[in-house]
Amino acid sequence: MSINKLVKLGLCALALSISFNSVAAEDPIRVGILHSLSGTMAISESTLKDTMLMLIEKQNAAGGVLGRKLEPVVVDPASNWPLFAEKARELLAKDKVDVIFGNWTSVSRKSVLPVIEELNGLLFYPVQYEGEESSENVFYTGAAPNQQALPAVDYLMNNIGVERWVLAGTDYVYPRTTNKILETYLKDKGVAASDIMINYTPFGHSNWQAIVSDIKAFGNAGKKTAVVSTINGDANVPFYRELGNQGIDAADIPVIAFSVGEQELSGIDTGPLVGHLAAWNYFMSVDSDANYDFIDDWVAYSGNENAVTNDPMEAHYIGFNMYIEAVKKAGTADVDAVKDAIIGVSVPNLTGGYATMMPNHHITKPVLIGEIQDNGQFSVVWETPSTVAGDAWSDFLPGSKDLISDWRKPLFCGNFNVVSGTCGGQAKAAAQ
Amino acid sequence: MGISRLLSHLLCACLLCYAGFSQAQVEDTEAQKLLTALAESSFAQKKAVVNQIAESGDERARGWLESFSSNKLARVESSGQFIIVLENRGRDWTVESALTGENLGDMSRRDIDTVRVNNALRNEIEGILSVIDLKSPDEANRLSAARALKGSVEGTLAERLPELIDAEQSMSVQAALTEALAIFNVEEQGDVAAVATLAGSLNSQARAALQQAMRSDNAELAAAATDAMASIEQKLKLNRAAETLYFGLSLGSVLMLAAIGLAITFGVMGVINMAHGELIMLGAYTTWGMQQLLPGQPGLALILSIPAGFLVSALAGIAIERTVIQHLKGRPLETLLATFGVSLILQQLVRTVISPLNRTVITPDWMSGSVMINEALSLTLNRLYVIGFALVVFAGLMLIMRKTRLGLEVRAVTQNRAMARSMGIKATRVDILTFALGSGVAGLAGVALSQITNVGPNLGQSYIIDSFMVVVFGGVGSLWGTLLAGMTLGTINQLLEPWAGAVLAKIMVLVFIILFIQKRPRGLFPQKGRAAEG
Amino acid sequence: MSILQELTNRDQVFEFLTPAQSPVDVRHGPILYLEDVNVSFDGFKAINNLNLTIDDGELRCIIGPNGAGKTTMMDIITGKTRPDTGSVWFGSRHNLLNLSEPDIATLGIGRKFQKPTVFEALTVFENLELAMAADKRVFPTLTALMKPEYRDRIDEVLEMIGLKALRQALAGILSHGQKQWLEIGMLLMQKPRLLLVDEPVAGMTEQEMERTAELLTSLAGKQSVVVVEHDMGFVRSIARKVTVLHQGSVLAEGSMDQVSNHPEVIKVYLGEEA
Amino acid sequence: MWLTRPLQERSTRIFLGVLFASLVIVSVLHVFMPQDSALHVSAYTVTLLGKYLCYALLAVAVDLVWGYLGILSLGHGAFFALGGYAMGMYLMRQIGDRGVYGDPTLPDFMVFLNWQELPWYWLGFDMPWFAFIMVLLVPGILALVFGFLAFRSRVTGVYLSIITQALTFALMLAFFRNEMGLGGNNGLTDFKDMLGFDLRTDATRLGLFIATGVALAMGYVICRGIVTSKLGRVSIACRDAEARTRFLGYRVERVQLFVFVVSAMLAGVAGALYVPQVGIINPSEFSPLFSIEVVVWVALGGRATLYGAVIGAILVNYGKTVFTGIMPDAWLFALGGLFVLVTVFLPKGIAGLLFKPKKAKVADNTPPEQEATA
Repeated sequence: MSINKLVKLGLCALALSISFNSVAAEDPIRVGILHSLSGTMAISESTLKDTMLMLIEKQNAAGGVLGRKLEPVVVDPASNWPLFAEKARELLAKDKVDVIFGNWTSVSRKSVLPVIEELNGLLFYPVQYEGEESSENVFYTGAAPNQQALPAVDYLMNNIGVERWVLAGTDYVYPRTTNKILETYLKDKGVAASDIMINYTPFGHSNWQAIVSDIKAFGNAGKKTAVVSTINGDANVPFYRELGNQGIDAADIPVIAFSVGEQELSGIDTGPLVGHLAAWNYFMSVDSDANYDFIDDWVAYSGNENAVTNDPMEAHYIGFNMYIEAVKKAGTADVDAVKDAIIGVSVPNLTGGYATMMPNHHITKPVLIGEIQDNGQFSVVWETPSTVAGDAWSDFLPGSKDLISDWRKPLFCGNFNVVSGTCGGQAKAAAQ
Repeated sequence: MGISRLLSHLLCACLLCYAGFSQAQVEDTEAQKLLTALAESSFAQKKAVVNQIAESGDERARGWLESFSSNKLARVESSGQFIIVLENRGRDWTVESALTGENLGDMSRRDIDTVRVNNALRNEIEGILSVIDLKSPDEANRLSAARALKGSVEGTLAERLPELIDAEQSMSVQAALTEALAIFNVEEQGDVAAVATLAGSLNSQARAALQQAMRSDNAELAAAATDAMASIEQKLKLNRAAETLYFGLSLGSVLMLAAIGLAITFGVMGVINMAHGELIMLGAYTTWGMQQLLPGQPGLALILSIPAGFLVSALAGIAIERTVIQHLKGRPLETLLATFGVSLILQQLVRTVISPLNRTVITPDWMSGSVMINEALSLTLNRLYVIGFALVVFAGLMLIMRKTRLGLEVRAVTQNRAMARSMGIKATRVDILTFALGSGVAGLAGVALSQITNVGPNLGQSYIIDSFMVVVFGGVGSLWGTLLAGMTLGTINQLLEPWAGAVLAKIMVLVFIILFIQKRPRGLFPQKGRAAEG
Repeated sequence: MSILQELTNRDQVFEFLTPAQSPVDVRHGPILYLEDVNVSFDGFKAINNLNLTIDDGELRCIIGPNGAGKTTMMDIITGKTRPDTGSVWFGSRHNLLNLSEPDIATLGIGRKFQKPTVFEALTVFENLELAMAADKRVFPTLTALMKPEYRDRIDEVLEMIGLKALRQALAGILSHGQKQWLEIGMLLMQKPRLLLVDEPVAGMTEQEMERTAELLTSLAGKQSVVVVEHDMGFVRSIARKVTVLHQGSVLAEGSMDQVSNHPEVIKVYLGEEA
Repeated sequence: MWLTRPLQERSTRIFLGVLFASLVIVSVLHVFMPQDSALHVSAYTVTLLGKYLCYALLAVAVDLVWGYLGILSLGHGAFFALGGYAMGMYLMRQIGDRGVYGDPTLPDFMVFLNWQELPWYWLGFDMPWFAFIMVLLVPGILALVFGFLAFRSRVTGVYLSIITQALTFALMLAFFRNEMGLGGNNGLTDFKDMLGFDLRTDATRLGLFIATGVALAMGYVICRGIVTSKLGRVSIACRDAEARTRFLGYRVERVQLFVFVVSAMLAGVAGALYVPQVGIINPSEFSPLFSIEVVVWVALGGRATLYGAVIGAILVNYGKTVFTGIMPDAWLFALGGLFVLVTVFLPKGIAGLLFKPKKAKVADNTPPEQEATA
C-alpha cells in the first residue's frame, strides 16, 4: 500500500539525512551564530549576525587563532523561543561548534540555557539584561542592571535634580526586574512611593495617547520629573512620536531609555526627540580611534555609508576578542580550558578603555549617558569616572542580595549565599 | 536662573540689534577666548560662560548659542579653530567657521570635537533667547517667549515685567505675561490679589504655585488658593474627559481605516485576506519610498504617496487576486490559508529587499505637534489628520458603493452572484475591481499609519487581527458597521485603559467581542449575501 | 426519548394502536393546527392570519402562486422560522412554538425541502441510516451499532424508493430525481406522524411522478402528509383535499373540483395566465 | 465497540504499523548503533522527532474538527498551550529547591519578582496525577464553555474561525502579563525532572519520544473511532447540510460540542508532551499565527484524512528544521510559497495524491460491514 511505503521512506530519509550531516569537520574552530534572521526579532538580531561574520572574517584575514581558521555556522531560530533551544542543541550536538554567540531576548536565553549547560557549550550573550542569573557556560558581555540602570538614575538625581519618577516598560522580565530594582533603590534614596509611577505595556504597543498624557499630568505636579523607559523595540517609535506631538520636551520631562540605541533611532524621526537620554556602555558617537576604526570596518563590510553601530555590537566585539584571547591563553579551543582561561582576560573596548572578564562571567564596562541629537546620534553628556563591574545578583532584590557568583575554583558556584554559606540550587541541580 | 542679572544688558543690546545698528566690533580674540572657555570648562562652569557670551553683546552670540544648544558648535582638534557644523550625518561633516562664517567644506569626524551641551544648558540658553524674543517684532515669537516665562520669572525681571506688559499690544501676549507675573507674585510674595488672576488658569506652573499657596500658613492666601484650585480641578476634569474621547475617536479611526478595506474584500467576495496587513505595510513603505524620492519635502511626499500608496497596494491586490484567490472561488476558508502564505512571502520580501530594520518616515511640520485648545487640552495634529483622513476615505467609499456603476454591480454580486451574472454583470471583473479597491484602501491606511507607528516588516501583523475583529463586530460587508465598530471599540478601549491598563483593556475588548458575537452572530449590521453564509 | 423509540418500535408491530398510544394526542381529530399565524420579513407580510388544520392520516395538497407563503408555512411548522403572532399545535398536546427543530423532528414531523438536500459526501445507505428513527443523542449515536433489523429496514426503504442498486454510491452522484427519492426515503426512515413534502416531483419523469404519487397515497392513512406542489396534474392525481394559499392566507379549501371552480382561485390563477 | 472498530480497518492498521515500526527503528538505531556510525540516531534527532510527533497529534486534533465537522479552528494553539502550561506547572513544582534561589515552593521568576506565596491555581500541581488530569480538563473545559456559547448561537464558518482566533489572541495577551503568575513572556523553563526521571538524560528523551508515539497512536485511534462511528457520519452531515441534520432530529450543536471538546483535549495532551521535550512553554504558543500554521499542515497533508494531518505536520516541520539550517534568509519564502501552492493546486493535499479522492471518501466513511463492498 502506497502510504505504507511513503511514510517508511519519509521517516528513514529523515532519520538518515539528520544523522548523516552530523559528521563535523575538526580542523577549523567552529563559531555558532544564534540570532533570529526572521520574525519579530530579526530587526535587532540580524545586524549582530553580520557583526559576527565581519569579526570572524577579520580574524581569519589576520591568520585565525592558533593557526586554525574560524568557521561561522549560522542558523535562524526565527524569533521562536523553543526553536532557540532546538537550534542551540543542533549547533552543539550536530555541528559540534566550539562556541556560540547569540540571543537577544531574555526568554530566548532562558530557553537555551538548559541546553548549553547540559551539553557544556559556551555562550556569549551581548545584550543588556535583568541579571539574576549566572551560568558556568554563559558569558554576559551586555550590561547588568548595575551597569546601566542605577548609574543612569544617579545621573538624573544628582545632575538634573529629578524628584519624581515614571518607570515605563514593556511587560516582560527585563523591565519588571529593572523596575523592581530601581523602585527599591529610589525608596532607599528617600523617594516617596507617591512620586513613583510604574506602567507596563504589551510588546509592540502602538497606542500611547492615554499613557503619555498620564505621564504629562504626573509631571505637572511641580517637581522635576523624568521617565525611565525600558520600553522594548517596536513600541518605541509610536511612544516617542506621541511624546513629541503631545509636546513633552526633554527640557521639561526627559526620557531616559535603556533599550533605545542608534539602530532603533535609525527608524525614528529624531527631530522632536533632541535632548532625550539613553544610558549605554557604548555610543557610536564616542570619540575614540578604536571606535572610528570599528565604524569604518562596519561601513565597509555592510557597504552602507550610513550604517550605524550600537551597544550590543560592541558587546560582541568585546566578547569575540575575549574568546580569541582566552583560546590563545589556553592554547586550545576546548570548552573547559577556555572557560578557566577567560576569567581575568582584558581586551580593549571601543570607548578607549579596557573590558575585563570577571569571575562571575560578567565584564567591566563604563556607563555613558547620551542625549539624542537630530542626526540620530547620541552626544555623551556624562560617564562614570571608571568602569563598573557587572553584578549578577542585584543588591536591591530581597531574593538575591545575599547571593554572589564566582566561577573560580574552589568556590565555583553561580549563586553562593554569603549568609548561609551554601551554594544555591544550581549546584544541587548539577549534582543530580 | 541668571536671567535677571543679564536682563538689562540684553534688553538694550537686542533693542539695538533689532534696530539694525551694528555695535562696536568685539575683537575676535575675545570671541575665541569665550568659545574656548565654553569648550573646555565643565558643565557647571559652562553656564557662566554662556551668560558671558550673551552679555558680550556680540551679534554672532545668538548664532553661537543656538548652534551650541543644538550640538552644532565644534572645534577642530588640530587647529583649535571653532566651527559650526552644517551637516552632521555620516562620517564627513560639512562645516563653516564660527567666527568668520566662511564655509570650510567637509571634514572627517575624527578631526572634530563637538562642544558638549546638556539639557540644563539648553534650558539656560532657551531662557536667555526667550527674554531676547520678548522684544521680537514677530508676535508668535513674543507669545511663545511669554509662555516660556511662566514659572521662570525672577526678581529683576518681575520688576521690569509691568512696563513690558503695558508696552505690549497683543492681548494674548499680555495675558501670558500677566499670568507669568501673577505666578511669581503668588509663589514669592504670597500676593493674595494675584491668586484671582490665576483662578481658572490651566497652566501647570500656575497650579503648582497655587498648590504651594494652599500649603502656606497665611490663612487668607490658603483659602483663596483653595477655591481657585477647586474651579481649576473642575475644568481639568472636563478637559480630561474630552481628551479621553478624542483618544478613543483617534484610535477608532485608525482601527476603522485598517479594517475598512477588509470589510470590502471580506464582505463582498467572502475572501479572508490574511495578507491585508501586508497590503497596509506596502502603503506605509510607499510613503517611505516617496520621502526618499523627494528629500527635503516630506509634506509633498506624503500627499503624493496617498495616490501612490493606493496604486501600489491595489496592484499588489490584483496580483494576489489573479494568482491565488480566483482559484479558490467559494472556498473562503482556503483563501485564509493561501493568503496567509502570501503574507509570509510579502513580509520576508520586504525584509530581504528593503531591510529588516524599521524605516524613518518623517512627519511634516504641519502634521507634528498639537493644536492647543487650552493649556490642559491639546489635540495631537497627526492623529487629528488621521481622523479626518479616515472620514474622507469612508465618505469616498460610500460614494463609490452608492453612486457608481461599480458600486451597483458590487452590491448586486454580493446579494446574489448567480443572478447578477445572468443579468450580464461580469462577476470576475467585479471581483478584480473590488479586491483592488479593498487592497488600495489598505494602502491608504498604510500611508496614514506611517505617521503614527513603525514602518517595518511587522507593521501588518500588528493590525490584521484588530481589523478582523472590527469587521466581524461591525457586520461583514457593511461599511457603516465597520465605521461604528471601529469607533466603538476604539472608545471602549480608551475608556477602559485608565483603570484597567493597556493589556487588560485589550483583553476585555476581545472577550467583549467574543460574547457579542454569541448574541449577534452576524455583527452589528448583519447582511445577507455570500459572505453572510460563511 | 427512549420511550418514544420503544413506542415507535411498538407501532411497527401493531400499527392500529399507534393513534391512541402515540405521544401525539390526536383524539380531537386534527394532528396539525395553525391559528392566526402572522410572519413578516422587514415589512413584507409573508404569512397573514393563516388558519390551517390537518386531520390525522389525511393527505393534503397545498397549492398557490409563488410568494403565497407555502415554504414559509413549512418553516414555521418545523421550527425554522418563529411567527410574530399566532399558535401552532401538533396534536392537542405539543405547542410547536416552544420546540426546536430537532425536538419537532423527533416528535414525528418530517420535512422534505424544495431543493433536495441529501448528504452528498455519504453513501445512499448512510443517508438512510442517519435518518433512521433512533436515539439521536450524542453518546448513543457514538456507540450505535448497525443491527440486522436496522439494515433490513433500510433495505426495505431502499426497495420502496428504488435505489437498492445504488446503496453504496455517494449521494452526490445521484440524479436530481434520485435525490428527491432519497430524501423521501429519509423521511420514511424517520417514521414521522406528519410528512411535509415540498415540491416532490420537480424534475421527475412521468413514470417517476406516478410512482411518487403511489408512494404518497400509500402513506396517507398511517401518516398525515402535506404536499406542496405546483404541478396541477400531479396534484389532481393524488389530491383528496386541496388548500389554496394566496398572499399568506388561505384563499379556498376543498376538493380539487370545488377549488378549481372557486371564482377567487380562478381570478388568482387564470387572472395571471390571461 | 466504537473504539475497537478502527482496528479492523486497513488504513488504521497500516498507520499504526508504520508508526510503531518507526518508533522501534529509531529506538534501535539510537540505542544500539555506535555513536560514530552513520546510522546512529542522536539524542538531538530523537527529541526532534518527538517534537514532530507532538505536532502530528495536534494536527490530528485539528483535522478532526476541520475535516469532519467543518469547523476551522484558528485557536487550537490555545488548547495545545494550555495543556503545555499544565504540564509546565507540574515540572516547575518538581524543581523544588533546586531553583537558583533554592526556594522550596516558589519558582524562580516568582522569587525575584518577590511574590510572597504560591497563587491558588498553582496548588496541586506538585502531584503528577492532578497535573495530568488538568492537562485534559483545562483545555477541555475552555473548549466546553467556548463551544457551548458559540454553537448554541450557531456561530459558524468564518465567524467561528475569527472568534477562535480572538480567543487565542486574548489568551496570549493574558499570559504575557506577569501578574498572571505564570512567568509572563519568559514562560516556564529550566525543568529538572519528571516522575523522577532526569529530563536531561537520553534515556528520558527516548522514553518521552516513545510515549508521544503511543499517545499519537491512541489519539489517532480515538479520532478514527469517532469518525467511523455513526456519530462521525452525523458530523459529516453537520458539515455539509446543517439544517437537514437538524430536521432529522440531531442536536447539531451538541455533536459539534462533543467533537470540539475531544479535539481540544487531544491538543492539550500534545502540548503536555511537547513541553518536557522542548524544555520551555511560553505565551508565544498562543500566537494566532501558530494556530493558522497548524491548519496549513493539515491542509498540506490532506483534510478529512487523519493520517494526512500526520504526514503534513511531520513534513512541514522537517522542512522547517532543514531550511532554517541551510537557507536561513529564504526559508519563509519556501514556507509561504508552500502554503499558497498547496491550497491552490493541491486542495486534497498529499493524501489526495495517494488516493483518488472519491475512493478515499468511501473508504473513510463507510461503516466496517460495508468494507468488503467498498
